[in-house]
Amino acid sequence: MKEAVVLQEQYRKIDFLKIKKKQKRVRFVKGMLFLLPSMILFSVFLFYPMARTLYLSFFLTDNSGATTVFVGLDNFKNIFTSPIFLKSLQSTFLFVLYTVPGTIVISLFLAVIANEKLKGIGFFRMIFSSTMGISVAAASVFWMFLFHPTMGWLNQLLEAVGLEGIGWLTDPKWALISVSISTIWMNLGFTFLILLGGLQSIDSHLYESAEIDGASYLYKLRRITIPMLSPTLFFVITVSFINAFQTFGQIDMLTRGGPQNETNLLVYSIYQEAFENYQYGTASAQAVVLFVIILLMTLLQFKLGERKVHYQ
Amino acid sequence: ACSSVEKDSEGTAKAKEDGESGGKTEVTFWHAMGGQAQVALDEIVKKYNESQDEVQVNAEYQGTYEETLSKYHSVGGTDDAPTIVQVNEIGTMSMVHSGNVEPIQKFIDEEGYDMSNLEENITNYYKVDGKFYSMPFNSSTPVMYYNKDAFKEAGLDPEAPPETYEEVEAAGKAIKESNSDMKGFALQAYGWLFEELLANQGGLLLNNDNGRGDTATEVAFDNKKGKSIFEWVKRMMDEDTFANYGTNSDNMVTGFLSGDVAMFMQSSASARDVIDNAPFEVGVAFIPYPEKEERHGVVIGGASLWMSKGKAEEEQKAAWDFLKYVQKPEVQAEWHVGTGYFAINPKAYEQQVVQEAYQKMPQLQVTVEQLQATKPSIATQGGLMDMIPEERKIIETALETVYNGGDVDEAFSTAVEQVNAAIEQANTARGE
Amino acid sequence: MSKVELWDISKSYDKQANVLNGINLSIEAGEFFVLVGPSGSGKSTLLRMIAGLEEITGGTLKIADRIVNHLRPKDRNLSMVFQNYALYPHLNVEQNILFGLHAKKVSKQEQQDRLKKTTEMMGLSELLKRKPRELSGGQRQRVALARSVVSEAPLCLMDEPLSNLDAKLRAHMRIEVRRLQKKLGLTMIYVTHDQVEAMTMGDRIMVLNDGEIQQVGEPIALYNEPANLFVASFIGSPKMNLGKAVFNQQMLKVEDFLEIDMGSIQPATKIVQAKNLTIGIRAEHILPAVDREATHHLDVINVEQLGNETLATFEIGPELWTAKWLGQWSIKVGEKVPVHISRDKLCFFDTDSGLLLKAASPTKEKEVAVV
Amino acid sequence: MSKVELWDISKSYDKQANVLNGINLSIEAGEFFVLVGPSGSGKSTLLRMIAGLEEITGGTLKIADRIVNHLRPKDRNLSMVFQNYALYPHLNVEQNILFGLHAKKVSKQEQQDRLKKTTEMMGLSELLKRKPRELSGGQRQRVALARSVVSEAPLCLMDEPLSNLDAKLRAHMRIEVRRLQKKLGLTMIYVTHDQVEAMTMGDRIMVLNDGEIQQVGEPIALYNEPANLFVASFIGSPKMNLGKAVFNQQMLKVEDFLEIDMGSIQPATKIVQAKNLTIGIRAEHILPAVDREATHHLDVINVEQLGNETLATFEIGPELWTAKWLGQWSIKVGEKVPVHISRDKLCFFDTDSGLLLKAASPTKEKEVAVV
Amino acid sequence: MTMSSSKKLVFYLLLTVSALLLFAPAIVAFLMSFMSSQDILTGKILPETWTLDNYIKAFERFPLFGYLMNSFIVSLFITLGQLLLSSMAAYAFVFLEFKGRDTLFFIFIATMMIPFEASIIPNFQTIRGLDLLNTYTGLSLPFFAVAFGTFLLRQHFKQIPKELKEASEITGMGDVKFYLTVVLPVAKTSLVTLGVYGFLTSWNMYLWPLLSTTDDTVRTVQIGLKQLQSQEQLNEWGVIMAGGLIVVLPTLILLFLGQKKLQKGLTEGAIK
Ligand SMILES: Nc1ncnc2c1ncn2[C@@H]1O[C@H](COP(=O)(O)OP(=O)(O)OP(=O)(O)O)[C@@H](O)[C@H]1O
Ligand SMILES: Nc1ncnc2c1ncn2[C@@H]1O[C@H](COP(=O)(O)OP(=O)(O)OP(=O)(O)O)[C@@H](O)[C@H]1O
Ligand SMILES: [Mg+2]
Ligand SMILES: [Mg+2]
Repeated sequence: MKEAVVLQEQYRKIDFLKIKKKQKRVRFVKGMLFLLPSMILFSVFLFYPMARTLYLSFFLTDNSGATTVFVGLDNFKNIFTSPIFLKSLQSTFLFVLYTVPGTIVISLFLAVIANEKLKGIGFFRMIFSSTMGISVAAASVFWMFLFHPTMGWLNQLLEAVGLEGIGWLTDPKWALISVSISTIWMNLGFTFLILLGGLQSIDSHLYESAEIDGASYLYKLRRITIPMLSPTLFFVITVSFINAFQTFGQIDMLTRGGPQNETNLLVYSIYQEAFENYQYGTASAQAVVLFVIILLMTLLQFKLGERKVHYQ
Repeated sequence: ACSSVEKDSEGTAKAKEDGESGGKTEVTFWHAMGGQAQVALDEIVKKYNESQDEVQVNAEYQGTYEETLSKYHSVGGTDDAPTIVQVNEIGTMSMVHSGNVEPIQKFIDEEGYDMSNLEENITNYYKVDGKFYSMPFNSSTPVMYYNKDAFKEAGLDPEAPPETYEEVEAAGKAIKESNSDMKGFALQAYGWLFEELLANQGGLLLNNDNGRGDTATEVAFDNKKGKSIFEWVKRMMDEDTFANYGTNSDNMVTGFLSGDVAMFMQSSASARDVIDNAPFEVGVAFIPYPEKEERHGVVIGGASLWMSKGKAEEEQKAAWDFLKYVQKPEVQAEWHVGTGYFAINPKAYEQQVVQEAYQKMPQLQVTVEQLQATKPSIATQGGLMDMIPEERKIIETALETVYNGGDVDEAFSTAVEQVNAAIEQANTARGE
Repeated sequence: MSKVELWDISKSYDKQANVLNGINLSIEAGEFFVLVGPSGSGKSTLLRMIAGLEEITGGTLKIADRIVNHLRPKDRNLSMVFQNYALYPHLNVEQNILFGLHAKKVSKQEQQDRLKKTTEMMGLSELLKRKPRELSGGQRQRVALARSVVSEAPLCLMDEPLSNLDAKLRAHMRIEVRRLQKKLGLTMIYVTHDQVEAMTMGDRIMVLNDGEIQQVGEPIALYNEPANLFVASFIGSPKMNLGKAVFNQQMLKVEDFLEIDMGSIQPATKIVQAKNLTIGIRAEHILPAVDREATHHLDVINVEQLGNETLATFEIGPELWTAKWLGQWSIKVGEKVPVHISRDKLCFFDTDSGLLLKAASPTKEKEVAVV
Repeated sequence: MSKVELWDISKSYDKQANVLNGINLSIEAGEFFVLVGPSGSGKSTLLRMIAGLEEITGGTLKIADRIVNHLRPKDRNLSMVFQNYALYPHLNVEQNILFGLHAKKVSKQEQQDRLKKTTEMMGLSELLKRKPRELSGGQRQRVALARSVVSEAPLCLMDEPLSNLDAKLRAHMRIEVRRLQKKLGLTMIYVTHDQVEAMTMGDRIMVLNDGEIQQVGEPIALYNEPANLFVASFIGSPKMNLGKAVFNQQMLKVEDFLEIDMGSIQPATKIVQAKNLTIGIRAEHILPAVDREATHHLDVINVEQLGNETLATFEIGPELWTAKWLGQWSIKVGEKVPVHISRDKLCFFDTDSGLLLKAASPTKEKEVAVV
Repeated sequence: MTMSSSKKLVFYLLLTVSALLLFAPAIVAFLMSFMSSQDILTGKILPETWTLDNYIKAFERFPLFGYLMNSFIVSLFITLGQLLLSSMAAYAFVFLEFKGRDTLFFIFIATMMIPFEASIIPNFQTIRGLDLLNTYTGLSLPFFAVAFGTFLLRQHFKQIPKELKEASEITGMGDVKFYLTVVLPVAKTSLVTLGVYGFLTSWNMYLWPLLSTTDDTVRTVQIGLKQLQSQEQLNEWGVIMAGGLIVVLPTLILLFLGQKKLQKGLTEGAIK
């Protein structure tokens, strides 16, 4: 009894709330210290430009990007009534729809077959990841030749089997698909490498156990590999999404937005608006819209996705 | 850890100092010439630097025309701006409006320099409100290339290339008949080519005298002249004699060289390469016009050299000296032969090197002839406006629509509407 | 029901030192075979090789009369409990247990039946929806065990499946596992550190040390006639008391300290001939001299009360000997205690080779009068 | 040397059900305190709360007279052995062991000394350069133990640190850990499932069940006077034999099967008053009727030979009772065996509350004549 | 684990076919780099005559070695900067608990959504304002902080068993020490992945190096590549391809080495 009283006194003396607060503060400061370098650079090189972009989106500008006329939301009104911008939105979504699943599925396949312990597997892994080492500009050139309407390998192949050649980059029905194919190819290397890394860090005991249970290859893939890979997959999907929304280089090289604006993806449109047409105002408005779209998609992804992800 | 190379700021400082102490004045020259043109350009600069000991020109590559111009706009008016910058023809108004340039008219006036020894058709373009802002430099126009061997095979006269749209169509049909794998004609979806075809009929691109009298407020081609080009293409499409390479000129040239198409339009600057690389005989011809109209000629394309405002007088003088050097006949002759761009100074064509080259490739001469046959007029002076890049993009989309079976009237009227809207927007942005 | 045969099996991880060496062994179909040995002796390795999870460096492995060296684990038709559980972290308990059955396409109904039976037996019914990371150590181990049991494969490998359970649960599981094995006629290879498990569950025990077989036999045989010093000291808890001994006529002098009268002994026996002799006596054979005459009086240096039994430790020269007496004895450290050591209960080993020379006399087993 | 006090400590993982409930406990400085309890009873949770790895949901925790609820683990000055080892996969054994010392800036020389001492004691000297992945289960556990031991923190928490070791090594480690704890005067909180460890190592034992303290006390007290049915059946192996009983005058009828003559018993005692009675008797108190008179004759339904002892199982109505006899007895399943059950050895519990009514008579402890 | 030879065969088949398909475009480039421009422009698949002219020309066109060196230095800077900053940030997001952590993380992620093209002009002006044009610092600084890297490492750090952190908390190890001695080595593979990625993307950067430099002293190799292309004239594809291959070669070598390292790291630091 007496002890209890003493204890209570002691307990009272320690102001837990205060200590907790202090600890929270210490933890916060520590967290901030770890984040500080990144935060500073982000502020300078990302947030400031972003703020500037937002600011510019309410103005018209002269050729050097200086603001001239305040137009309020007119820039937004304009782009949303512009069929070109709407088309570009649509193309962007389609492009994302083609490339993200395409890239993920193919590179997952590659990662899975390259994850086996076989002789010379290192060579294959290098090949599979090699597209990562090829710059977008170089890769676009490769593909430009493959897509050539008459001499490209693709059409020659089609003609060899008796089919008619396709206007890969000139036919509005095909252009976006063609660009998507080349984009998938360009992204494969990177996605492959990340997924392979994810695969290899799965505890081998799990496979041993499943192997003993007599699980088939596909069953293991479905029940162990994919769920255990989910953090990596989540990462790859999120990043692919964002990257797909921001595709630029290959458009510039392969189609320049054509034919008929079919491949006029948002970032390309922004780039043209800003660097060729010197309409920084509308370009900024488009950039803001793009930002909001990606933000929403990513938020959605985090909300839905991160819950399904299994961390060990 | 970064061993920074502070050359630029130091360089400027040094240039000033040197200017006073009488040493070499440094001139920074930003250009957008890649590939072989860069080789030729570097050669010119090198020779210039060796030719005297007052001025040192540093030529620095800055990417494409667009990249160079964007970058110039972002450093315009600061110490980082170069003394001289190369800007393509459609950037002209953008440069004029930027307020960061020193019109070279100032030096022409001071010195009483005679610009009339330059090719008139070229100077016409770069004269804005009767004033020279920049020094023309690399210029080109489109020409029509054709496959003489294919012409022969189709029973056409390889020495009498088609001149009008209708003749082109007919030739195309003949070629198609003789060789089903070969199309007749290809027109890259490229706004510049549209503008040229328009000018060749004497059509104006923009109102207010092609934007040269006053700022343009809308397009001037909403009539049959503009549309005739679309219709022409459409007719060839219907006859399946038209090859569609979209916006990609490389594909088009490869198609031509490998015998997929018999005629195409492209910059005269490519002439040498096309002739060199073709496994057959290449003909070069004037660009076509509709039968009903008469030929007016072409508008000059390419780029000119601009001088920055706010540089030390010494430096500007030095730059001016270089600009004058660049248009000397000998220099231009080398340039013409080395790259395929025109010589802005007609005297260059009399130079030995040029004559020799013409002997080897008489076709090259056609490009010059076309330019010289051009009737100076507002139409062939070319449109002037800072939203031309946007206009081109819109036209390209319209052309592609037609290439892919779209309706001519609709494509055309949409394009006109869009260009007009763009003009309005650009004018508002400038506060006009 | 699979017979397992090992022919000259060896294993090396680094191509240099062998972890296992010339293992020859035949495990009968339906046998409960227990593997014991010190930590790091290669038990898990052996199990993993049988399962097909480790490459076999040398020798031949036969399961159910087929050579399986080259077969993949899933073709060997067995189940296994891993020492570190190897639960799927992303699946809940139920999914973990049913994982293999799904894979084998067992019908839903059958799956649920087996699941119910097994989880009830293991006391996991309440935890079916939990993820492994929300389980305690013992619960995880039970899930691992359940996963193996539920598969009903004819050959079952278990690597210390009960080590994290409490005594009560362990006793229960011991009986259940054994019952199940009998009922389904499984062949079981079972690694354990627990003496009770080894003695009570196994049809036969194999003692492994440093990758070599020390002895294979029935539990009681190993206990009574350990083939060598290693087995003698390894089997039984507390371990057998050992001491170097020399004959001095009829008297056996242990560690220069304890004298034991051997009575008449044939000088011809190999015991006498052996140059270096080590004797051993089990803790329960050092009796308290209550009803019996005291043969020795020994100094107590430690006493441990286990509740149901008392362990007294004596100093015999440099060695510590332990006596184990049932019940609770009030002995104080420092006391001199009279004990009875019967010469019949001595085991004799050759110190140099470690081999058994003579086991404790085939003691007339104690009997209670049968009514 | 840290005293540890828990005041009304409780813990819940999901804010609903409590895993631990109103734990009040005081562990003396320098005490060896053993925590036992069935799997999932909250032992690890309690340890982790003391270590500061889990948030304390309610109550106050004091270490060395300081309230530490709010302190971070590193400010509590303790060491811990994790149930699943928690070795650093990228460090070799030596680096793993020295990891904490590095952090504490212990001098190089001192580090090496402690390392040498500890690894020798644990038998790890040969493995210093191996990565955890290349170790057997027991070896990993020893590394985890070494890591904690080497830190010499005044408070030491161990979660089943010996569960993967074989009996011999375990006996050795048991002594070493205990010796070290004594020598350094550490306060030790030790979770184990092993009866022998619990009985021999602990100064006191606490029995936990379902997050509630069942009993705290000296090992032998817990054994002899289990506070309730749970402790009775949990402590001791084999577990205490239990059966429902009713008085029929002087005769006690157990499970409607066994009759025990209770002699003269005061009708006033609470034993007789209790409505529902459960009696318990330890396995070693069901004696073979060899020298003694047989009180009962029981059917043997199972016999287990452990070598040093024999376990016989009898059917008592619905219950199974086990007798434990030292040595090897030749009993056959199905025989009727005469046994002696002394009424003094019975424990009485109230079936409803489970509480102990009367412990087995404070048996005169057996003594060997002291010379 | 053993694998039957028929299964092996299937895998090799799959691997080979995939590799061929994947590598075809690169093979095209390889072949083209040995063709005369006539061969290329007339659409040959195999060179009629193999020529090294393209390579010679590519080497003559720009100061290749200087450019390569610059690229190397800049990429190295960026890689190291990214590794440091990302791992620190990821550490905070996984192992430290503080208020607003998730919000902050999302803000980090949000930065990935800002299109580079939209921020390049303000960034150029910032760098110019700091007087860092034409310096390695200016070339690399804006890329030190990347949400991408933080995100990647966070995903991996999250897989590190929490007992490791707990064990070191008990031994009294501070966060910095734990970060340095446990997290970084254990997460070596993902660091290598990020490093390789960071290096390659920096290596392939074009627009920024072009913008933030005005003369050739610190320019990178991608600008050199671009210089091989011309405007309004026909491109010499052979030379461009040759240049492209020369530039790709170091990155491929890096990939190969990284792959090896990755492999080794994986077996050494396996969590279990
Ligand atoms: N992957 C490996 N690489 C190298 N050596 C290893 C590897 N795995 C195990 N070893 C070594 O092989 C020996 C046998 O290991 P094994 O795991 O079979 O022992 P065990 O008998 O199961 O021991 P425990 O009872 O402690 O689990 C040990 O000395 C161990 O250190
Ligand atoms: N993270 C968690 N989330 C939810 N429940 C948990 C979590 N960790 C443990 N539990 C539950 O809390 C209870 C106590 O767990 P604890 O690990 O303390 O048991 P234990 O006494 O150590 O058991 P064992 O002897 O099996 O290790 C168990 O029922 C367990 O399922
Ligand atoms: Mg093992
Ligand atoms: Mg536990």
